[in-house]
Amino acid sequence: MHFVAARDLATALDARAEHPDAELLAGGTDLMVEVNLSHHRPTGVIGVRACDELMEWRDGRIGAAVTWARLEDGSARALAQLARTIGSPQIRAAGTMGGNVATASPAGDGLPWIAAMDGSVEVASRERGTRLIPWNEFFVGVKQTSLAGDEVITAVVTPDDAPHVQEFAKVGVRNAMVIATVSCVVAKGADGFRIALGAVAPTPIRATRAEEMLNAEASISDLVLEEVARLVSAEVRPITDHRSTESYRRHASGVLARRLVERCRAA
Amino acid sequence: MTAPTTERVAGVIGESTVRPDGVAKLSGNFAYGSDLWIDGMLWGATLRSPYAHARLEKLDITPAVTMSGVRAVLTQDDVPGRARFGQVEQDQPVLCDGVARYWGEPVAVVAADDEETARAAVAAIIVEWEPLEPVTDPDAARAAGEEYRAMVIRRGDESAAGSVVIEAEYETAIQDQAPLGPEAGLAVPDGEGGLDLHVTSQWVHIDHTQIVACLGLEPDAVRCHPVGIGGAFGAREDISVHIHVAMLALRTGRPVRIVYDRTESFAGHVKRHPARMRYRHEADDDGRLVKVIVDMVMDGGAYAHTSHAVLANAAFFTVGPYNCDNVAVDASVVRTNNPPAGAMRGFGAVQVCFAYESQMDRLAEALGLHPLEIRRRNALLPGDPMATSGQVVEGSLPTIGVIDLLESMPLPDDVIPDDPSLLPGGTGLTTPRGSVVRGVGYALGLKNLAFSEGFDDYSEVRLVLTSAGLEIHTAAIEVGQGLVTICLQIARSILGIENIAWVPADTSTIGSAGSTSASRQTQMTGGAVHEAAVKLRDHIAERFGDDAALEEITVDGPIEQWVRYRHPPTEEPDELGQGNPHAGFVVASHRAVVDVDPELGLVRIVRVDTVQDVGKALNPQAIVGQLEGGIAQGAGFAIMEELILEDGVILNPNFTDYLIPTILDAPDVESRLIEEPAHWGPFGAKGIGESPTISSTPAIVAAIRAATGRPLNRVPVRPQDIVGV
Amino acid sequence: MIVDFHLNGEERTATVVGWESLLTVLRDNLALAGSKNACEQGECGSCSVILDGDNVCSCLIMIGDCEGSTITTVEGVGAGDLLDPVQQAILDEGGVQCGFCTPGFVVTAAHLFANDPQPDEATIREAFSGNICRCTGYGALLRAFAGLAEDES
Amino acid sequence: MTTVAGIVLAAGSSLRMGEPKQLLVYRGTTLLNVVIATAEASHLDHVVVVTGANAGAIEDSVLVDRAVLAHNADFEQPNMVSVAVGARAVDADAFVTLPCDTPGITTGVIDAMIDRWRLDAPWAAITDYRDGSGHPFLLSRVALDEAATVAGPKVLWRFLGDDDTGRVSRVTVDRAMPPDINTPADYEALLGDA
Repeated sequence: MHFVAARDLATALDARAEHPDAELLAGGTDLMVEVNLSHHRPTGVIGVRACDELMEWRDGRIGAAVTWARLEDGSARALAQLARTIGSPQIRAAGTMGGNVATASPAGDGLPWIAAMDGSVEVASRERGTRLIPWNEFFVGVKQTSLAGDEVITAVVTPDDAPHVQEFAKVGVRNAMVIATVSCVVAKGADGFRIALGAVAPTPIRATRAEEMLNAEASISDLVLEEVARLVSAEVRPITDHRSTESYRRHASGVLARRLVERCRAA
Repeated sequence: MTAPTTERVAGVIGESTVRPDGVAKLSGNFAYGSDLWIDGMLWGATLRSPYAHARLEKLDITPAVTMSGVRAVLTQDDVPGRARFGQVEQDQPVLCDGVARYWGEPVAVVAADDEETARAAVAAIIVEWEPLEPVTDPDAARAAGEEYRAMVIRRGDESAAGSVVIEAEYETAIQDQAPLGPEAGLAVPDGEGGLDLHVTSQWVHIDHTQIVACLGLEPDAVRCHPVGIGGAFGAREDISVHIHVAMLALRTGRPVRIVYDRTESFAGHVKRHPARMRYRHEADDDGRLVKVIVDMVMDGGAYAHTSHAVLANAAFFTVGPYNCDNVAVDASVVRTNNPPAGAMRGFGAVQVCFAYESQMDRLAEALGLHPLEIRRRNALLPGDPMATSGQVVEGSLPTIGVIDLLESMPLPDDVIPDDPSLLPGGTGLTTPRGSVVRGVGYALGLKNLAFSEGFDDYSEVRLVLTSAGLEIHTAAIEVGQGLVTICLQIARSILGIENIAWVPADTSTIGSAGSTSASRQTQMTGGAVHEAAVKLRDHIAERFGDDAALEEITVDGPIEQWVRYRHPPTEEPDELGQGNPHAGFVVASHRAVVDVDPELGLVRIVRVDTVQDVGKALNPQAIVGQLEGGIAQGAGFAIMEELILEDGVILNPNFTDYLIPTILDAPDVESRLIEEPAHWGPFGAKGIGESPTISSTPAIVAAIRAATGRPLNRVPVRPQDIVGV
Repeated sequence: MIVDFHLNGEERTATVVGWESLLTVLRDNLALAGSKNACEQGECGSCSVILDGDNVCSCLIMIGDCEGSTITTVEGVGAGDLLDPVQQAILDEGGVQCGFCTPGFVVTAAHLFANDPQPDEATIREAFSGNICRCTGYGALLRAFAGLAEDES
Repeated sequence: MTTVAGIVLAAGSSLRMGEPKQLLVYRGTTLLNVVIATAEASHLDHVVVVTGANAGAIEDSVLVDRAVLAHNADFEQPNMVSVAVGARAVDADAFVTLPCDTPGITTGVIDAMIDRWRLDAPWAAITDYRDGSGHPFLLSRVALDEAATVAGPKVLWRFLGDDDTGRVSRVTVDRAMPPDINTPADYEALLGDA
């Protein structure tokens, strides 16, 4: 097996271009599960967890190899909140934002935050350079993204005007190491409230009808909050599976959205 | 590759002696089944059915046997002896006999030079299935007469009537033992047609009986050796890798090891029986039970395993630790295409406890009584007849004691915590303090001690006194519960010898110690050690006087003392379930405090307090360890642990989705012990391994009911059950 | 491929395909069976090791990515039968039953107390939230770690 | 002491079977591997496995403990060529033939042949079963060299079976002659007996 430990982006991009079959490896928390279950035998791997450019993290740009352990201590409030719910301390020490984005699980904990921030995924290839893909064009289905075969996810980028008031919540039936039944990020910026949800559709989604209704209201009464919950419950597209039911997920989506709007309002 | 042997540590009964295998376990040097290794060994792997019910249309192993590095690929045609195994009924094919009857049923086994080749060979086998309609509904199986066992219990007058009637139907889902150590075995051919099998087991002698029959060998050709066990909880009372790995070793003439991965482990051991229980309680105006009528069906899955005995436990403990003169129970355990069920901690007493304690709470509510008061009024005590079998309770049973002591324990301050990680939803930050409702619930649980219904239940021990000290030879299995520690303490207390070694014996060197299950080893093997030590002490005193030194006593060589220890005899009940099926009883009480977010249906179990009937506390620290660990499993069953099936296929055979409580979920526990000596066993000690798992679950559900007012007739309680969507 | 790393204070080399987990290599190639194989999905913590200062699940670390890494396993926490204080505390409080999770708890504890000698209870609980124990219900473990934190103060 | 080598004849192209009979599944592995294991379990000093047709697939799957492999590129030629190829691969004084399609030749039968060699070192020997004669044959080094000069098919049979010089010793085995597996029907029957 061919293993390239890329310490810089150029090395990673060269390897990606030259070994189109090679897998990208960051924290390994998704890829290695597949390997351990014998579902997958990589023929080549490009390790990026120690790639300088990808480990950079500054306002508005989170390098793809930044771990959840680092993000737990960040200033983006909802991001720090959600980082703390990912897996376990062991998983957070290894798992990265870029890995979460690349796997694109419907329940990926970082994804609703990106949606709420109206963020983009920055990708790069040796031949075509860097491009920014808006979140709703990047996530195209269950574990499906628009990343091209020669590209590397380099960062998650959020706009300069991304809201600072932001709150996260996640329902799971265990208090650690649990995959989200429903997750939700609500943010309040100059343009009003934004409501994003995870695990209730093939991709992270925004509850746009609820946002429009809420942002059209002059004041947020209990009645308005109830309407937010109702609209969010109607707008999500959850399934019934071994983790929960469609009806519970609808219900919990509305409750979480309502509670997070209240939390944002109080902030 | 040696089985765990024991360092010597000090301590007599009543002391919290540290466990002698602790240092090896803490330093990573303790050898578990999955750590076994012999240079040159082959690696085994298993092909399994992807369907719960399907006909094997084609099985072509050619691509596997012709693969480089593959040493053998065996199917049912290669089973040398009896084609089927099973503890009670021999109904399970060693390998698929043409029809797969549950998901994950073994079809073929491979031995290869390395693990990767073994897995690749399994994948290369050409197999074609014709899926058949699986039977997954236990009521339908019962209606079709597919019963492993049906029991009828009739006691008293069926026409008796109470003034208060509570009727409800309850359901318990499938709980998995989920021991952390995977199933594992290493078979080493002896060059004379036999082999040594080192295997994860709770009872090597019952394994041995089944293995030699299926291998077609004489009993002395196979020796089963205990190995280090990474938890058991019932999962290792039945055959897993045993026969497969032995067949591969005999066929290849090489040592072969099989270690299951987590998914295989979920597929490869029996589960707790799911149950549906229809209950009718009738009581008088004072809350005294007048009549209990129960109809229940348990799902035994595809093969019998220990379903017969599990059903008996469920049926005899239908009413719990309460008096009632008029009882009618109809109980069945049925054959389906769901995962085979068998032993799990509590063994049938868990399912009914959830139902009868829910019924008691409802009676209390209907009568305006405190939950503990209605239990006190009905408490089953020594000298009372069991509500079901009519067996008069012999020895100690402090039912009133566990109620009164529990009631006296202080409740925590009624303050919802500030730290969000201590609220329902935890660090998920779902729940503001203002959305939390607190509830308190109670439950009692009753369990039999050791095996029942006339089973010839014994444990053999051989003590060997040498100039170096004492050796305890036994085939009893330490699964982590602390049996070794207790036995050393017992021997030390009687003989006054500090240097005592535990020598795990294989099946060829000593008779059975019975199963490490049914809360029995403290009393059975502990009892055997006790009896042997007393005999040895008396023998020494007679020959050498009271003060002879060890060197003097053993001057002519080691002195041995063998015993086969039995508990008081039990009987098979009559056709109406009447008689004396049990050797003794143990009772416990639990009080749970929960914080609930009713709107999201999320629960945090704040604490569970317990009072345990222990007979005599031989090692208080070990007892508390059993109580806290058992309560964590009961808590798991109350709110998260469930195997989810679709057409008999387990959808969550992994630790990602089979959720076991973490340290953030497990409740704080306060324990109190009641010491009223049992009428048999060492120093009056009782086995307490199962009690904490039995009544903790209904106590927690009662607390959630108290907080939410929801009926919650099924465990585990899911968020949607609390929300009502 | 050949991978060199620093393991429990020694320079070690492993000849591997490359995609194997660190756990597999520790157990099968290097005969260090202390790290346990309970789930191989990062959901139990039994295989915890300290990798370049981080407590991680060795089942999720690809060996090809370990070139030059510094790794401490349970075998490197104490010195054989001479227990580290975290091990002694677990033993004394009865925090070992079947022991299969124990190496993971030992490694996580060594990591925690090296970085934070006096953790409060909430910190302790969160630090061990990736380590599943099926036997003890965690009470004895919590008492062991709380006692250690107290001893430090 | 003189040495005896077993030569497992596995070069054939299995025309009547329609697929390589060396690779037929038998007793959890291949037919050839069963024969090799039997040979290895006997008192033979050396075991040589001579492959020819389908050598690649056969050598991938072959399981040898102490046996060595030899290749007969001329596998369309009679069996005697394979025996000669096998004999060149080891240093021995006598050679025992073991066709890979006759798994019923047991370790005991092989050892009986070896015992005969040790007793009186015959020029050659043949096994007499209740119902006929057959493999294993034994050839001394002298006999082997002589047989190698004989041309045409069925050399071993013509050379040993039809020998009228009295040089061929008979080893009697009181059991039925083990069948050779040439056709799918033979294979079915073999599996049926198992």
